[in-house]
Amino acid sequence: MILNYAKGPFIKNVPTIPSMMRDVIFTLSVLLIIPIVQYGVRPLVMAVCTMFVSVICEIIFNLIQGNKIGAGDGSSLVTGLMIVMLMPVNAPIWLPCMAAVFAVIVAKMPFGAFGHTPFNPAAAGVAFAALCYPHLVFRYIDSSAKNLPAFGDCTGDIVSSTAAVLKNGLKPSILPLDMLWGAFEGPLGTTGILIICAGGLYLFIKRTANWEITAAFLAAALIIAAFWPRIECSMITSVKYELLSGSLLFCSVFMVTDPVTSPRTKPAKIAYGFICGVLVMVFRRFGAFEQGACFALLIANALAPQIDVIFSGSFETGDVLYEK
Amino acid sequence: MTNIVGMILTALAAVTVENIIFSGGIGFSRVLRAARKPKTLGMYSAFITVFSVISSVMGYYLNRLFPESELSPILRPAALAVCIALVYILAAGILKLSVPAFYKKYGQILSPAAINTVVLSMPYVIGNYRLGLWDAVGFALGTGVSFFFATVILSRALHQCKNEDMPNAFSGLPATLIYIGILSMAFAGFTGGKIF
Amino acid sequence: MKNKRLLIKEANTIFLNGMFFKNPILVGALGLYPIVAAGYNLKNAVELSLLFLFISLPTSLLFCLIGEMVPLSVRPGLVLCGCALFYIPAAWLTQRIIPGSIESLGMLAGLMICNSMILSRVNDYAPTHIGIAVFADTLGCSVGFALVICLVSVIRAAWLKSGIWQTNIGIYGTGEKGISLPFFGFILLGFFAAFVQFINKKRSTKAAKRRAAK
Amino acid sequence: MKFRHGVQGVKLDQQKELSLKHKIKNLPMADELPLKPNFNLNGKKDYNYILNAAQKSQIVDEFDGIPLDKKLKKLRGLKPNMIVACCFDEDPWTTSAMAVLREYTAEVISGLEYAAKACGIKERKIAVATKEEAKFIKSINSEAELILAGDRYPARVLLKKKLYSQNIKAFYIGAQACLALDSAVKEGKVQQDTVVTVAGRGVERWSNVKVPLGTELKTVLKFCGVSDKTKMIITGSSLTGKAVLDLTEPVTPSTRCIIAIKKAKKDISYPCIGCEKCASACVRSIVPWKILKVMKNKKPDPLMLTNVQKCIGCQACSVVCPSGIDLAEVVKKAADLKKSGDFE
Repeated sequence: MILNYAKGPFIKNVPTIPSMMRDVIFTLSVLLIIPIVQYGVRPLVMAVCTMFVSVICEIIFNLIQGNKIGAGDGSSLVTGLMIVMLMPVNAPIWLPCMAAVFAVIVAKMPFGAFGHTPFNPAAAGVAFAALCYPHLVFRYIDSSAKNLPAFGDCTGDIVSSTAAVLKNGLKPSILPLDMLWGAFEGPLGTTGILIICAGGLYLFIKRTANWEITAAFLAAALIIAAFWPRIECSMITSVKYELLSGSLLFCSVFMVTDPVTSPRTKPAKIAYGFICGVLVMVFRRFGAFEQGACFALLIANALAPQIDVIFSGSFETGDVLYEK
Repeated sequence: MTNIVGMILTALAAVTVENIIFSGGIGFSRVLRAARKPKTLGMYSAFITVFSVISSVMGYYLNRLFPESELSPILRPAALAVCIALVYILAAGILKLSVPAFYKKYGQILSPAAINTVVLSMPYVIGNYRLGLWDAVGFALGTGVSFFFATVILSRALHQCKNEDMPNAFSGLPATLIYIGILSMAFAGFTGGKIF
Repeated sequence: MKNKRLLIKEANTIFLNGMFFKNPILVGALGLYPIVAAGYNLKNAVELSLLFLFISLPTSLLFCLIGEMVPLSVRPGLVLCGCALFYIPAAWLTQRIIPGSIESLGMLAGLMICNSMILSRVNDYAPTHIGIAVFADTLGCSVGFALVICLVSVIRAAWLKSGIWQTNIGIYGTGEKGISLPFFGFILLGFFAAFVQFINKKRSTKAAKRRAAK
Repeated sequence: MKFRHGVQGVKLDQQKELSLKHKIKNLPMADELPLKPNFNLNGKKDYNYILNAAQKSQIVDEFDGIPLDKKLKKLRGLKPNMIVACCFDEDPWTTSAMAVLREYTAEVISGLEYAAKACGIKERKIAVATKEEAKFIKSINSEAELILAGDRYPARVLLKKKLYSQNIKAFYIGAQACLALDSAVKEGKVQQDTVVTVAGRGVERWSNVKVPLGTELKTVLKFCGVSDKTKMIITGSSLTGKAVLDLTEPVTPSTRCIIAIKKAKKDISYPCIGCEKCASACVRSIVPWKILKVMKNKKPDPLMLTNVQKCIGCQACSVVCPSGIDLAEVVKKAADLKKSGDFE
């Protein structure tokens, strides 16, 4: 018997970072099931390629930097998977891969990798793709299309998504209740409303994500959708369409709750969620694109340290604060 | 009344949708410098606002003064710059003589606040958007506010962009530039590419 | 004789510093606007580089002569006046070399007057240094500016695949192509700045080693 | 606008069932250990008698390692208004106090009564962890006056805080000290053994063992069937205890548990992700992540290190940190820095 020495504590409480990453990857993978059943193997190919590319980018950057390549924390896998979820299924495979390259090389590694990123890398990657190739990112194939090719271009009717219809000030033709099952046009992982809710519940119960941020985010979106509807309809209808269309719900569960880029104290988290929700709705109304969640999230990320400081009761624009 | 409402709306637009600092990338060398000295940050933004308002009003009349001609793109900027320079010298003189204590404290930020791309770009922006006088003032006020936001955000970001886990080459300014780039990208989502 | 050689060596160092090692754009974050906004095709880049040289050279030489006579509080105003004054011949000259350039640049050309790089060089550096140093520094900065803006614009133009030397397409390029937006300029500048910082760190460690060896 | 957390402490994964399943086993006395003779005391069982008995029997409180007679003497001066016997185990693996209470309920109660008499306190309570445990004890002995400590770590401090907020000045005594005091007063026995929990993946039979004081650790481990693949032996507590390298170390009253671990601890740590879990775990209102941030500066500002001197080293923050940062160590360093006054 050879005994080792170590310092206490000798036990570890869950969640740990690897377990959190596992949870998120697991819930995101569950979201892939509906698209795979619906469209064939293409979503899976996209996800695998993007995750592979993001991991490779991280490794290359580490090599250049001269760091040891450890087991990794899996955060780049999460980033890659999230990017795929926000892309249409008929996007060319290189598009999510490019977004992942941007996310890892520009938004993540220069700031010191996981734990130091000031912006959510996935949001940055998707925003970049949306700005550079808006005609590819916001182009959705008809949801009745079956057996899409795994790699090649998709041929099929191009229809406008519910979010785009709303953006144009029209009422979508699909019923809100039908939207729950995810059979409508939109980014790949964001249409399975029920699965997103279940996944969110799972993450909240496992304490991997904070429910406060999500709640505040949805509350803000709900209030704005109810009182300042974009389309001519009743309050409830507007709320249903606004919350269920586009990437809003997905972002509220998976992206806004990212602990690295959100503020730390509880009241600050609530304020952050609220501000983020308001920004998303502002982007939906005044922005150039049908989906503004990623852009709104980036701005909210930049505000997060400021919100934290305001709520810790030490807001001052003096030297003392900034030197710390 | 409608003028005032229009002015406020234009100011709001200048902070969000038509943010020339973030989505236009104008004046970031000044924003960075202001962010490094958080103590004078508020006054810096106030100066910027005042000078922007002066410049936009001046630009409004100057735009009418110079008719479109072959020489106007050469002469108009020069005339504008000279006017701004005169305004600055006037302001510095008045402040120095009337409130010397104030001038001693904030004198060194007066010149960068008066003479910079943000202030000088006002007449062009107004010309591009074809704003009326009130809207021009509103736009200048909004730009001052967004300058303040930009400096406050960046003053925090400067610390985030310097930690021991990040690659040596990126620590400090390079990371800050990337930070600004990503933030600017977020604001570009408002306009979708078309700025003017 | 020896003095002269030393002077040339010094001037050479100043030039190299301005061009690369202490590039005001990449190390001091000065004058970012023209690069991020206009650096999306080579034509813009060359025009702005010329304009930069034509404005900064006479202005800094002028203020090298008279700078110290002007009180500090008035000097920035006079510098701006000087820049505005020299902008007129500079713009005319650029227009001559590349016809139609100033019109197509629009506000970008006009805003070169208050480029913070020119202003800070003229305001702070020129009055306190001798003529040859100021000359070398201005030349170095101009070359550095040209280098950075050309590199940025070549990368963006290559990505856009629409020809390196094309006519202007609005102040910020086209809306369809996100690469021509300012944000991408900032990101590219960030990576360039990282490269310069990397080289500088390497140099300083080497110098420290050499000193230790002695 | 400072926000106070409602719930403090950590809920740990409990591993108690296995060792509580069996009764306390007796480990035979090793031959080389001297048998301590009984003592005789005469007179009424009053304050002096109990104190003398405590002194003669050399009882040591298992929670803090202080001799019981000194503790009782000090107490008489302080005049608290409640005495609490700690019959719960904060540590998720240890069950020695619970097992003692379950098996010797009457003795613990009477020992507590003697202790209360010794320092003139009327109110006495037995603290147990959960409601289920309280029910179980009530079913054994309905006379026991119970109080709940909760199952969040560190339970002792949380109980203290709870009582303090009710304006009760309480005093705490270990379950095994109560038991030993009872047998000392009644039979004049010297404290000769202590109940130790042996647990962990490295042993076959998880159990509570009554071990003679001074027995070597390896004897106890052998008794419970230790595996050869054991990588680490921990005594005291799985949170604040220490790893043992020398198995000839004797068992003392404050040993309380011996844990054999098969997997060596991996020291992987990630950067702080700002989850605030450490702040809500801390019972002393320290905000460890803030301390970490300040301590990462080249010149930490002592004014920013709030409350660090109050740290009791319970390790709750380190346990709960998902990034695996040793926050307790950081706080300790910060406290040392603040104490040393090594700053301008």
